[in-house]
Amino acid sequence: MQLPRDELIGAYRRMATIRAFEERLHEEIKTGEIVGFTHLYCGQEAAAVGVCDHLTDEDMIVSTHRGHGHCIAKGCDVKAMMKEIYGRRDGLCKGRGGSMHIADLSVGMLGANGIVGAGAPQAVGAAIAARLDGKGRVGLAFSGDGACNQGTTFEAMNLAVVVKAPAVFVFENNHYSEHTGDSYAVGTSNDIASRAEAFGMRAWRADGCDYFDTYEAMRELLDYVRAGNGPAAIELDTERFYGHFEGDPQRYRGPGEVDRLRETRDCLKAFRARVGEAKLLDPADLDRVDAEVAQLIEEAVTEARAAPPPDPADVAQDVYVDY
Amino acid sequence: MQLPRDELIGAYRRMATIRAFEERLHEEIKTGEIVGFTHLYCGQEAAAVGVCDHLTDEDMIVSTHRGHGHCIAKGCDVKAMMKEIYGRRDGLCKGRGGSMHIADLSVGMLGANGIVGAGAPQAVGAAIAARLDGKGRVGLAFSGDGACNQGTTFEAMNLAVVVKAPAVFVFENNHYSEHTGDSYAVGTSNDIASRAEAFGMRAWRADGCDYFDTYEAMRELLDYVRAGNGPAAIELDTERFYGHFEGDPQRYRGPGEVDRLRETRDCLKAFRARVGEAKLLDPADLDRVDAEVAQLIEEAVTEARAAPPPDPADVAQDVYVDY
Amino acid sequence: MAIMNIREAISSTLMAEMERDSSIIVLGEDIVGGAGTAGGPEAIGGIWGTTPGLYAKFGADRVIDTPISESAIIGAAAGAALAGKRPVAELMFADFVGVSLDQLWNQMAKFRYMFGGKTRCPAVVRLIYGAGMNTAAQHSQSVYAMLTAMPGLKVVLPTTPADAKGLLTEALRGDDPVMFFEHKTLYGVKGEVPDGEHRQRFGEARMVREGGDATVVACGRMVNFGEKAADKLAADGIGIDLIDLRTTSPLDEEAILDSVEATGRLIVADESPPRCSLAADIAALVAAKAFTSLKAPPQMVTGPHAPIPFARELERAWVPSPQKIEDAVRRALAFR
Amino acid sequence: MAIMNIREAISSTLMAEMERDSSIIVLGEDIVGGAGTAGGPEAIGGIWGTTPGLYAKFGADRVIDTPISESAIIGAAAGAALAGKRPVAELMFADFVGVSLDQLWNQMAKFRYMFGGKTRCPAVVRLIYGAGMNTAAQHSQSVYAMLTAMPGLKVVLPTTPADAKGLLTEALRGDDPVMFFEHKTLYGVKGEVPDGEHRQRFGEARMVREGGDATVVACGRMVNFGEKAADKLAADGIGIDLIDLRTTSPLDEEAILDSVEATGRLIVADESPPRCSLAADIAALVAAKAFTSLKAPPQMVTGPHAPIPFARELERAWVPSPQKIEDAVRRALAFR
Ligand SMILES: Cc1ncc(C[n+]2csc(CCOP(=O)(O)OP(=O)(O)O)c2C)c(N)n1
Ligand SMILES: Cc1ncc(C[n+]2csc(CCOP(=O)(O)OP(=O)(O)O)c2C)c(N)n1
Ligand SMILES: [Mg+2]
Ligand SMILES: [Mg+2]
Repeated sequence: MQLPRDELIGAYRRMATIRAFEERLHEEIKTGEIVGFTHLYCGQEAAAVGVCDHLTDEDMIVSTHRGHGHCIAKGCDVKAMMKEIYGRRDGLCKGRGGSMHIADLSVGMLGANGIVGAGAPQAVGAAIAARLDGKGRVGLAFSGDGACNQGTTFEAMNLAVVVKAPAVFVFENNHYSEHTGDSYAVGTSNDIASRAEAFGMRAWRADGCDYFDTYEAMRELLDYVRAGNGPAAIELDTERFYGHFEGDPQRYRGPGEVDRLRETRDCLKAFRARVGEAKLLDPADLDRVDAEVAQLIEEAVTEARAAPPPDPADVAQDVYVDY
Repeated sequence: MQLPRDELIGAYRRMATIRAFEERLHEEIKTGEIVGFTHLYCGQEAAAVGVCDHLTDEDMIVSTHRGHGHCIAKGCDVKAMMKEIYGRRDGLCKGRGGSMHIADLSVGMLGANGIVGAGAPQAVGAAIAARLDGKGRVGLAFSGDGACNQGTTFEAMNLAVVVKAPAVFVFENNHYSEHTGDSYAVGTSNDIASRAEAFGMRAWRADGCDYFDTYEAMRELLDYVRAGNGPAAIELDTERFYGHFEGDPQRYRGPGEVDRLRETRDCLKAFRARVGEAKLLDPADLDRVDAEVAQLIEEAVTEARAAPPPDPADVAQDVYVDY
Repeated sequence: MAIMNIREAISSTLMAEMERDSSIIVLGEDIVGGAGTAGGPEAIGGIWGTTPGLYAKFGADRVIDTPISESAIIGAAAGAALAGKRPVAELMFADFVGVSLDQLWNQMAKFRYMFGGKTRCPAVVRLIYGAGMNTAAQHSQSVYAMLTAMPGLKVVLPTTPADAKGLLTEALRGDDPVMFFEHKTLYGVKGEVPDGEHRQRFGEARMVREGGDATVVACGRMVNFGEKAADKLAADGIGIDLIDLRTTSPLDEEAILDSVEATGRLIVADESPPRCSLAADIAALVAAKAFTSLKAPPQMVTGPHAPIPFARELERAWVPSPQKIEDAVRRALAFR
Repeated sequence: MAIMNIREAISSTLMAEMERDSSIIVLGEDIVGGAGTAGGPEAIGGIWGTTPGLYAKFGADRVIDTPISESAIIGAAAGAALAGKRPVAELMFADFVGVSLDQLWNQMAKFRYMFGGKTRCPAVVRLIYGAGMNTAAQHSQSVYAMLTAMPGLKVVLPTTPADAKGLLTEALRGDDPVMFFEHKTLYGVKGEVPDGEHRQRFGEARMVREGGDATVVACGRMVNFGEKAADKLAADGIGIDLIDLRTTSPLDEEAILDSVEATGRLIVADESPPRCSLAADIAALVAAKAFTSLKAPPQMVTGPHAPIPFARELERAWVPSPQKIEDAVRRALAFR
């Protein structure tokens, strides 16, 4: 925990922003104004932020259907994201993508993805590209415990090892793929890291509900990868506080499960406790951040609501650069 | 090596048949009479036979582009196979499939396959089907060291573990996928069995150029799988004596590599030596088998050559059972 | 006759057929739901609610929840079918043919032919498809044209509860691989469903309306949109023949050609981009085989050559609407 | 002007473009060949001989031999393209789109649109395709119709060495994903190739013959078969317009429609099964947009609705032949 004060506040701000963004979406979706599938990232904030806090805009990530947290952690504009989710003309992707397809290449965010497992090979490609420029950049894929059963993910790991690409595989094990538990669907009794090892790469394990644990493991991992040792993987033990998508009745959860998780596995609470005990930050500092974040999200929603819809006449624009 | 005399002779006969079939094809292909891609199995005979000698017609295998050996080991009619490879009307598949697509469901041979990696999930399906009947049958997939990098193969292994299917994954590591070495393309420094283990199944390793070693390992493995313990894998270290396909100039081989392999890794020689030392069979017994096999292959070629071609008018027959 | 919706028609048919035929198994992601969770199996059924109760009734050997591995799911279905069973595999979204195409196209579809007519592969693949729920570019596609193009597959698209039952039963009694398309916006469509055994033959289109002025050929949701267009046109005294293809492979060429021979005008409504589409397929068929009957250029009502967008306004602009079908009919009739 | 064959035109263009533009990388199975063997890298080039010398010149960071993992190959190309490079990925057989379709269709093709026009994905995928070598059902297919149907992809099919150079150069200079089809029987076709920079715009068909009696539209190997048919017909005084599409997406509609407006007769030759095919696409286009010019039903010359068989006699029966094209022209002309 040798992080300077500024960085600590920044980390907290990013996590709190994700939390507030998602909690608010959860409410707004009930109004019916937001259409399509929305998968909330609440509960996993420390994972996205603990990983991305080591990355620059030059490093490239690929994300999943549950991508809001990765986007915010990587630096996407929060208001433009909100507009995108509302399907607005000046949304980050002009309302064409929506929640599942947010991207911003200018900050190295290569895209959320509606196809489970599709991102991993793309991260390897980004890593191959990054290596060519010789600046120690990486290509990084976020994948879930469900995605880790998709053939593309396996192929990507093997390919990365074979070509020694500076690729990073971050497995966020939130213990569910939709309504199925990892103890069922991941053959290796929910040990994902060991699979990565079996493909011939080093793997780390960390608590994805603990910013500091994730951050420290990622520091080591990225030092290793940036030094040219080839790919690496990390399995983050984490939790999702909402359903698979908004609307999920979650009958597969145990009684009181979510309450217990919110009680014991909340990364924001843990962060507060940790920086408090170590007297690194004042609770008031964090309260201030919370207030600023609340303000930002409020504005984002207000602006998104008021923003103009896309022009139906543009439906076939931007299919090609030139055709 | 508690095998009765008859079974020993049978095993030798099957291996010798594959060898003679393939050596003869190698010659016949030069005449230009046989078209398309032909991938010869020479050198790997002990693998196919050591595996299939434990299987009944009720057990089901799926094979690869290099499927002749698996077909013969599983009991496909050799003459009908030859006709198929010659593209004849009464070939095993009416000349529609050719070398890469030989199947005979009546002996549990679910098909050679031109798509690398496609067979593994099918074997899991066959295993799921077999389990329903409760007779201890298995579904078994042959895959190469190249195929073990295909996503379908990984998915199949995980699926088999998850559903505890009586599926068997036989990896024949002949150290090449086309012109690329396993030390390059298999990320785990050419250890395929350990990958299978990482998916949560037991894996065996055996010398695929040694009938007895393969046979014994498979006995254990099949006892385990038939007992309802779920899937298992085996990696067989083996060799291919010819090119990837007929026509391959094999410039990737080391000087004298094939000669050395034929000298030191010939499963037929090893078999002869072993049964000779142990005084289980007389060389004359085996010579007699060789002669019979030579006769069979000679007839197979003669008949295939003389057989009538398919009727072009049938080109669109048998697409559906009913349409 | 019971009244039920398409979702119920499908789930009750699955239930009845599985009872009748012990070789039927179903597999897919979350079709049981809850495996490996505190809630346990069937805590939640599949996200489409088409498979409830199957697990409780038929158990884990016949009702199989799978990991997210579509190639393995379809491949396992292919293998189980070769091995003599009748698997019903679910692709939660038809768009996932992208990650499983080989097993559909190069495996299932070709086994029988490649193996000289000696095998059967009676696998049914259920594909949930279509736009209308703002699920964007990767969860809204109608891939029936791609699969219709593939020899060896049959392609089925029910639009009524009765047909859902009849066509699914037929699929489960037949011996060929069947791609069974379920439009995600049609699950709630209600109608009468014959009691007891009900089979609907493939390749037999349904004449939804008989009007005689123009022929509108459609499938899936476009049939419903065609009905809306028909109502509007009827108000102006224009009567259309509205043909619900029911199956695009086999195709009921006769129904189409007979109608066009009488009307001389063809409109095809197809929820798909335009190129190499079913719309083009039908238009070309008619141009080739009813050339002399055609009194106007065939009208193809499709989406644009663009992926399917997310935002309400954009998705609505993308999908062929009742209005666009109506306009096309009027264009065809106005042609001299 | 140098004389070379299509294989040489492709490999020399790759070489020249990689020299010019350091962002171009190539990847695929055995495109180097010999990795991890005693012979070492480049012991053997790709099985098609289109990538020799690249590894020696540009090294392992730009010329990447991959495991047998087509989804990862295409996915890596997609990612590298998003990341600013220009990957050229090889699918050793076009049939392997079955195991990589998602990355082509739901990823590469859709990025730009889904992301609001803010990204570019300049990936080139080389697909070796076509029948004629008795490689049977899983190694002989022409999948261009499937990919032509997909918004976001461009589809290119050179039939001459000059076009191979011109179209490949254009693909590598453009900013969209391009599916570059190489017919396995055409690699040896020789012809003149312009020296120096040579770009051939997409969407600009090539008028191979100008005859005026009927319009034959073709691509790939069917162009060569069309030439043979043209020669036979010419002997009887029949002159055809033979159009080589060069690219099926974008499509040069104008060239087709202009010709049909003059000839009134359309024949499309398409090495593919008939349903939802390019043949249907072109026939429908013409029926819709040149309706009044058409004097005879459009003739679609395709393979049957069947997989491609192995045996010589059967494959020959499957593939549209010069004779069948000739017959179709005569049928169109005989129509009254
Ligand atoms: C190829 C594919 N298969 C299935 C789905 C449907 N689906 C969306 S998310 C999901 C579960 C993903 O689980 P996991 O990878 O653990 O991510 P999480 O939802 O937990 O973030 C599934 C099955 C999909 N979108 N893509
Ligand atoms: C999906 C797919 N990719 C590539 C190929 C081309 N190919 C045919 S065999 C082969 C090598 C297979 O290697 P391996 O699995 O080790 O089997 P072996 O040839 O050694 O028997 C390749 C790349 C193919 N047929 N299918
Ligand atoms: Mg998860
Ligand atoms: Mg091998």
